[in-house]
Amino acid sequence: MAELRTVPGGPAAAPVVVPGGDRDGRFASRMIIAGASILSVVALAAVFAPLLSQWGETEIDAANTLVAPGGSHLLGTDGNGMDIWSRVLYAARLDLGIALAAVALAVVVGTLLGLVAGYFGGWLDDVLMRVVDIFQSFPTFILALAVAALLGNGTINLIVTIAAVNAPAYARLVRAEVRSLRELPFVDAAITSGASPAGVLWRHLLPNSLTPVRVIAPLNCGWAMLTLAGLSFLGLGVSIPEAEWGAMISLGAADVVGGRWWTSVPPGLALFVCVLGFSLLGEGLQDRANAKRR
Amino acid sequence: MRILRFVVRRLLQLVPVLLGVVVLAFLLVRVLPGDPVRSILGQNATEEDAAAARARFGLDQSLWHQFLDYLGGLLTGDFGTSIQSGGSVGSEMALRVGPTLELVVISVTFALVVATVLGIWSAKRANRAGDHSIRIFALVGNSVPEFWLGLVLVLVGYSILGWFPAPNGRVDPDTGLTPLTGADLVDAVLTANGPATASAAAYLVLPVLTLVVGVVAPLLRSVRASALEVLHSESYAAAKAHGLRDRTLHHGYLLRATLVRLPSLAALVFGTAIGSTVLVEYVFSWQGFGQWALRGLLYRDYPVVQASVLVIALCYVLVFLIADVVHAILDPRVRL
Amino acid sequence: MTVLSIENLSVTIRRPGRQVAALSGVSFAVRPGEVVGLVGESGGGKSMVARAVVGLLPGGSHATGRVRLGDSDVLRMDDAALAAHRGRGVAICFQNPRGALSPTRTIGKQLVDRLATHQDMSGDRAREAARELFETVGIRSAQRRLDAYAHELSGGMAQRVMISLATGCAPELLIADEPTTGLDVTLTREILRQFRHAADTDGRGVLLISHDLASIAEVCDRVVVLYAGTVVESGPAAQVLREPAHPYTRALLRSVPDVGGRPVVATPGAMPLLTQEPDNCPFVARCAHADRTCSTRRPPTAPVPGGGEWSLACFHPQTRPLDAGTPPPPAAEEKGAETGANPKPAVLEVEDAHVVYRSRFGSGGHHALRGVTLRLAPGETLGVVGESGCGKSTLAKLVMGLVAPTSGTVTVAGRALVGQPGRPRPRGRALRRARTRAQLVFQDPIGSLSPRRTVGDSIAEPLRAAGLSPAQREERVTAVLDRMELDRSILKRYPHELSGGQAQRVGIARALVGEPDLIVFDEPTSALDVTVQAQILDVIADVAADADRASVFISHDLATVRGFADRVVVLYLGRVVEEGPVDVVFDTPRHPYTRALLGSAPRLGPTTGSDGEAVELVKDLEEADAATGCPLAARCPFATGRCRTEQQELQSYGESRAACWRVPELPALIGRQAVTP
Amino acid sequence: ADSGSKSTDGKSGGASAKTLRIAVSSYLSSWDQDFVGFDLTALMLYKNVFPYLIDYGVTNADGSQILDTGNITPTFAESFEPDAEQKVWTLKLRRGVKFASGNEMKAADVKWSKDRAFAAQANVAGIYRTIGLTSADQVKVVDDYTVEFHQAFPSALTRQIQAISLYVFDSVEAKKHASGSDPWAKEWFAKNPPTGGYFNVAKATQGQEIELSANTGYPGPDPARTPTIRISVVPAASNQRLQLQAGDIDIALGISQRDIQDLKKAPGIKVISAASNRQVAIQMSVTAAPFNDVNVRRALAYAVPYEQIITNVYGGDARAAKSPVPLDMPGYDESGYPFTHDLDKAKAAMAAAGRASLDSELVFEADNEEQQKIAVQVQGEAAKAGIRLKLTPLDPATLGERRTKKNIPLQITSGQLWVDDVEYMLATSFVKGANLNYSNYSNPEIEQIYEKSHTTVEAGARNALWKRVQEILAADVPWVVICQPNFNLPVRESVAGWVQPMDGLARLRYLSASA
Ligand SMILES: Nc1ncnc2c1ncn2[C@@H]1O[C@H](COP(=O)(O)OP(=O)(O)OP(=O)(O)O)[C@@H](O)[C@H]1O
Ligand SMILES: Nc1ncnc2c1ncn2[C@@H]1O[C@H](COP(=O)(O)OP(=O)(O)OP(=O)(O)O)[C@@H](O)[C@H]1O
Ligand SMILES: [Mg+2]
Ligand SMILES: [Mg+2]
Ligand code: NI
Repeated sequence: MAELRTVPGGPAAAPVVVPGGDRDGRFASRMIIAGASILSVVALAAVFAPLLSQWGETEIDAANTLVAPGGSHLLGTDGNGMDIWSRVLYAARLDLGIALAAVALAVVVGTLLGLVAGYFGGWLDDVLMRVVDIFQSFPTFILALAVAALLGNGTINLIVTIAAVNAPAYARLVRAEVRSLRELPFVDAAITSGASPAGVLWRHLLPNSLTPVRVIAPLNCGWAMLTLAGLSFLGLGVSIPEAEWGAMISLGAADVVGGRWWTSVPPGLALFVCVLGFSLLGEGLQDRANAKRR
Repeated sequence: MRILRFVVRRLLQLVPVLLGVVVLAFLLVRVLPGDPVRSILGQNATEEDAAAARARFGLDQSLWHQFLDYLGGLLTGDFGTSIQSGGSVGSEMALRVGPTLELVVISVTFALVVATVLGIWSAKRANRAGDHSIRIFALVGNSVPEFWLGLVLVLVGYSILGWFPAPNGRVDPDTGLTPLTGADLVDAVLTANGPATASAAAYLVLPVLTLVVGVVAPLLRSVRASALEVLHSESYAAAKAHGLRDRTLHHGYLLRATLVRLPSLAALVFGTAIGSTVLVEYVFSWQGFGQWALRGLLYRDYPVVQASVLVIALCYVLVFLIADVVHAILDPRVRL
Repeated sequence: MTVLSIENLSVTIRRPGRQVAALSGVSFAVRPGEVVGLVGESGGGKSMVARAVVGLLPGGSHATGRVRLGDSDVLRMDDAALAAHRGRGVAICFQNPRGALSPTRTIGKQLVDRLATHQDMSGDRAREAARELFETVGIRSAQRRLDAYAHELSGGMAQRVMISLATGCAPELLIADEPTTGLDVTLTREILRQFRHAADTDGRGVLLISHDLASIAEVCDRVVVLYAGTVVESGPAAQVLREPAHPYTRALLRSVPDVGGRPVVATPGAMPLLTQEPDNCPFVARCAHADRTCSTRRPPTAPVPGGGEWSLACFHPQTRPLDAGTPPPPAAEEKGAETGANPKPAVLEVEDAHVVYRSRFGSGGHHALRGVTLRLAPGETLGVVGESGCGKSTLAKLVMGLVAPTSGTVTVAGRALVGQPGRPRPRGRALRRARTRAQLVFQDPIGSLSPRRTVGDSIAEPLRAAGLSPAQREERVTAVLDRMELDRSILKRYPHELSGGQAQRVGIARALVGEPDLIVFDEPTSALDVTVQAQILDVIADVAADADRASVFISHDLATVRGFADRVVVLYLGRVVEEGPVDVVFDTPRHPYTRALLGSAPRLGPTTGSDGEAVELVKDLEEADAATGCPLAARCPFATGRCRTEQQELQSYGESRAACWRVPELPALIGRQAVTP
Repeated sequence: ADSGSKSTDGKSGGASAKTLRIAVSSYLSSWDQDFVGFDLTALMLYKNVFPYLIDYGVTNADGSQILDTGNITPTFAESFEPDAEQKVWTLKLRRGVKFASGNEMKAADVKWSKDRAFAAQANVAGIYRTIGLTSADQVKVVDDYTVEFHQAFPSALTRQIQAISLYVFDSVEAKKHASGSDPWAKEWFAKNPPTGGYFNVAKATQGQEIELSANTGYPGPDPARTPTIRISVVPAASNQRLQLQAGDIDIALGISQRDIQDLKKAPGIKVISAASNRQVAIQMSVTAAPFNDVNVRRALAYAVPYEQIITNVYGGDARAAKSPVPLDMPGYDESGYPFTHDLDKAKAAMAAAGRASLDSELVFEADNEEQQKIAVQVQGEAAKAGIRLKLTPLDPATLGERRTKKNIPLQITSGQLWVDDVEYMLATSFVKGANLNYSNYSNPEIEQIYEKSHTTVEAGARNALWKRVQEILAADVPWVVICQPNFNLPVRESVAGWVQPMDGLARLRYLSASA
């Protein structure tokens, strides 16, 4: 439907112009562009970290611990004498990597579950969805702690944990999508064309049910990063002393009180900017999807 | 009553879920490495001492036996005995659930109100400066780690400005609050304790703010999108084209239709908020449920972990149930 | 005196990267107590006119000209004036009534809102007035309905509510934007009468928008024909419809099938999407009479000599009556004789099939088909007609094996496509092969194509199941594309990039590519635009004529079936109420329901298809429930106690069979009904 | 300067002489000292709310008051003396000691408390084994105010052991809450301390705050100086710091090392410093590869950056340690201790072990910032010597389990011996099967010396033994001793009377605050 606009007055001969319309989606595009550029910058920083900093990720400058920004340490050093700037750069690798991998894993697992449950329905659906319920109602941090305690701290486990927390949402999303798609004629068309159930699932339902997933996933990446930071804050993050923003923030957070802002503000900003990038991207995509639905 | 039937049916559906949670939690804590009794025995304990302690907590029994005992206890409302404190888990938990629920409920409610007001405001001004800034603000808030925000709020609100009480608890002990539910503000109001009410409210401000900032963005986004959809819907256009007054339009045609989709998201947000209070509790010395559960897990206090998982799961599923009911009430199209 | 007078209205919508000239110099007027029809193809700008009148032009619109309502120009009103003008001055009934009603507010409250705003009523008085208004538009048990929500209403009911909302504003001008799309014939007539009523009794001006000239012809005083945002012809309804002067109006009329058996003549091409006001005749590309002038100059609007208000924008006005010169359809006997002489093994056999949709929770369910028996030989085309919800799609699904019969059997080319009571369940590759023997063409052409697969993929789907190699597939696909007159480049496109007509051609191509024994068309044209509909009907007629293939053609519209079906069955609430050779059924309908359907079918000009007077059904479909006995009993004006208790079986009456024991008495009964309504 | 003390609580602000506010990091796990509860907050509170019959005296060292572990004096007891054979110890109770309930402390309370400890088979029961007390029958009531402890063998450590174990519960009160299924009233103890120490628990809000009030029923020396002490739980160290700076608390027990350095300069705050006997070390498993090779152990001992750790982790506030025997302990001898930070020697030792590099994990306590930083520093330097370490923080339960299984190759330990004696050190840390012997270390000669030390009482002779012990340990290197961090406690300037606890458990009775 139309935008509800009243038509402004004016001389009879001149055309009457209804404002708006031209801005539709421009903000969404801007958000998408802004988000994507932020993320590309972060990704570039991650890739070229060694070129952008003279210190290594865990290199200790023992003579200079907790020095303020400036001098040979662009953003100062932390309590271990490690260079903040280079750690902030290197951390992008882990943070981006874990967030993306975790969300990817969650998407894959959740989508598969959702597809199967939504398509076959019946008892299989009931059972799968109850399992999803169980996982979803299981508290995040306890799940994370359990995985960490079970498998030890490590990148893979963090990915598994964060994926486990997120997968149920995708399963629900995809299931709901599949259930509504299943009622659409194109599925009947595929069946009457002799497609096998697997074929229907794989070639017809899967590609179409991914639309909402595509929109949610970026938002979810941002959220995954925050979860990762939270886990680090609880000491369940990446293995020490690998650089990870959340871990750096949680180590340095208490320093702010003492005026040593540089140990936690730079990683905090990096995390913030990166999450914001994902959020902008996700929100932009969602806007666009909503606009399309309208 | 159809609603009642629906609720009963949903409650029945919860049984397998909760049972699953119980089983999963039970197994999970037991496969975790770590010995629950070692930490209560001291350094000089021998293997026999440890065995005796295990026997005290029934940990020497077969897994089945332990599980059936535990299940039997649950059915009679007995959550077992904490290994760390030796006290009843049920009563300890009762002390801890109130404060956390109070925090989360107030935060989510507040976030919902803010999201609704701002979301609709924003949608009505879609693609104008005000709309853009609100959305960006929400996104920014959403992108800050909660514990970090909490620390900064403490630094600013307490240390620098001195507007808020020290982050050392939930209510000033000098106000002599009599605990009833554990939720201090509620207790203070119930016991008509003026100073305690003021104090509890003051203590709530910063943690609530922290949580609200963390959760408001998705709610706002959803309200705004729904409101936009309604504003662009044929039905709204029809009402507008029939020349209805703005007030009528707002209350009769926009508000309810906009809020229809909010409950399930609110439930989801509630769930994540419960999950993330553990951090906020730490920062604000809130001593709620999250910290208790975390400690239980760190020390492998099996009954505590099991109970906390179960209670969180219960909250979660109940909130979802409530959300569904609210949705059904808001949306006449929902078939129960 | 006019209520509405539009003068030289042009609207251009400018968006970044695209521009649409939605209206170009439109002028016409509506007088009080007059019903003006605004007709034309989709995208012609009909709704845009309506929006301009209520001041709801889309963002980015640039409008020139005037839209006068009384003394003031809607385009130049300020907010306050607009607010006063909307509702009281003009009220719109929207195209999709169920969507235009707020889903979360009871319809009673919605009406009361209008009454409160425009007629200063409140409280009980408003509710009382609301109830009365509901009754005037023909809503039964209005008191109860006040508390209903939009989703609880059927399409017809929703449209009535919409009309009551619009009239509740007490407007001077009532606009109805395609008020009857999606309704079946009996309802359409009923709804359109409401507008005539509003004009006649309340003296409102009524602007009735429709893509379907035929259906509104009856109620309009005058019609305005829009094409590509321009008024090509306007004038008194009777004149314009009987002897349309503009080639486009003629094309439009000839695209509409007629129960009388007048053939559909398709006009090739599609309406152009203008980016700016045209400087030639917009119809030039599709016009058989076009010459150089037409493509260089825009024809001015001029009165037709001696036509009174009749005016026209064409350099080559046509004067002959519409039907002259079009040859009668090829004799249907030829086909019938063929099937009669040569009894081949049946392609489709449906034996006493029942379908019950179980409700998800609890017992009970919806009995969608009750004891349907069909038999179809190769080369035969069966038409299936019936109103919305009677089970036509269910029958299609049943034939295709998409739903399993609750009892009874269905076989296609001797094989079962789905588990059936008392038979082994077919499985695996064999089942998939068997499925490709029967193909379905869907009502929603775009929705039946997988949105994220290319057209080429979709068409080749049945071939994939048959296990053909990619090369073979490609060969077959190109062959079928040629037959559908589709360009090769379409193979790489995605469904949303197709027009409705193209998509339906693709759908038919997919059905054809595996060379099935049976093709079922489930309302293949009802979602399409009028002229496109005619083109697709052409294609289908061609496909249905294939000698070694059987077809089932499902439609709610009797007229479309008549063109190429050999036999026709009439469904009512899941039962076959009448069956027989198409011409026999249409010319001498037996069952009261068939008579009612034929009676309410819109008709152009003087041609009357069937004998005698029509039957008027007494209630809306949703209020009729099929208990025991004749399903029509609740709506049939001739129902007796026996009808209500006794199950009706098909009996032969001449060449056709009908399930009504009163068939012999009917002509007499109808005569009486006509005298005492 | 003291601008922060406006604060919300007018009452405590005004009467700050009466009330002292202390912040701790966690709430105690339980009030039941026998059956459960083994965290530091709990132990500290026990020391103050339960009557310990004998305790350390106070002495002055380098200008600060410290607990004198060499001088154990009766407090709630009149006397605690052995017989000639040093096997039977007679405890005479002080008369007129009142529990919180008003009941007087009697011999029956002592008996019941010890019976309970033996029944629990936990903390105290374990410790008593070292002095030959293994069953409840060995504790005999003589009269209402006299109890005898009959040890299986004489021990030089009896006083030391009893100083940490001889606490008494209000048995009259406790028995009211006992039942057939719960004869020791465990359920009740968990929440309700039957106190009678220097302080009673006035109010305890689970998880949040504990209010202690001075026990007026204590007639002995050194009664509590502050009538009310409030202990509030503030988990975040930075919050403790902010509250201390704002004057909302007087003492912060859970503040991080870095904040302490800052607070030294903060107005209104003083940092009480004292040398401590807390020792930080890395224990290496001598029975599992790769640290079963003494050369590898040496390599690590040379690779650890001692000074760097002292500067970076402790801000210079630690003493370098040159022997596994803690500094200040009688018998300490650093002559002949070879290990300093020397990467060349480390590499040489690696070469001697025939390895260019190796991988191992370094375990430390999760959530322990100090250990984590040490681990990082060690990791950095060890890598230069070819020892690649994976840092593994473990939660308490996992750490406890792995320690009992003795399968940790390298772990950071830190702690202080409750008894300031090398014999006790050997008993707990270096003899086969000792509880703190996470290295799994055993050396026949050390075992011999340990046996011999039971009967060697003369100080010179003992010191000779200890010198030999230190030589052997320097050769075997089961531990890398890192340093002995000083004790630091930031308090408001108004706080006085802090006595540095050598066992790490604050004695609150000495504290006072001027208004
Ligand atoms: N909001 C809009 N933005 C841009 N173009 C529009 C908008 N609404 C309509 N148009 C364009 O204006 C032209 C006229 O559209 P309009 O809706 O008036 O057609 P219509 O005759 O009502 O068709 P239909 O039968 O499909 O309702 C079309 O070409 C359409 O694409
Ligand atoms: N999956 C289903 N579950 C339950 N009821 C159904 C289902 N599909 C159709 N029905 C009901 O069965 C009846 C017949 O439906 P069907 O779709 O066959 O009607 P139709 O004649 O094709 O109508 P239309 O002209 O609207 O397409 C309707 O009342 C419909 O509500
Ligand atoms: Mg339209
Ligand atoms: Mg249908
Ligand atoms: Ni729109």
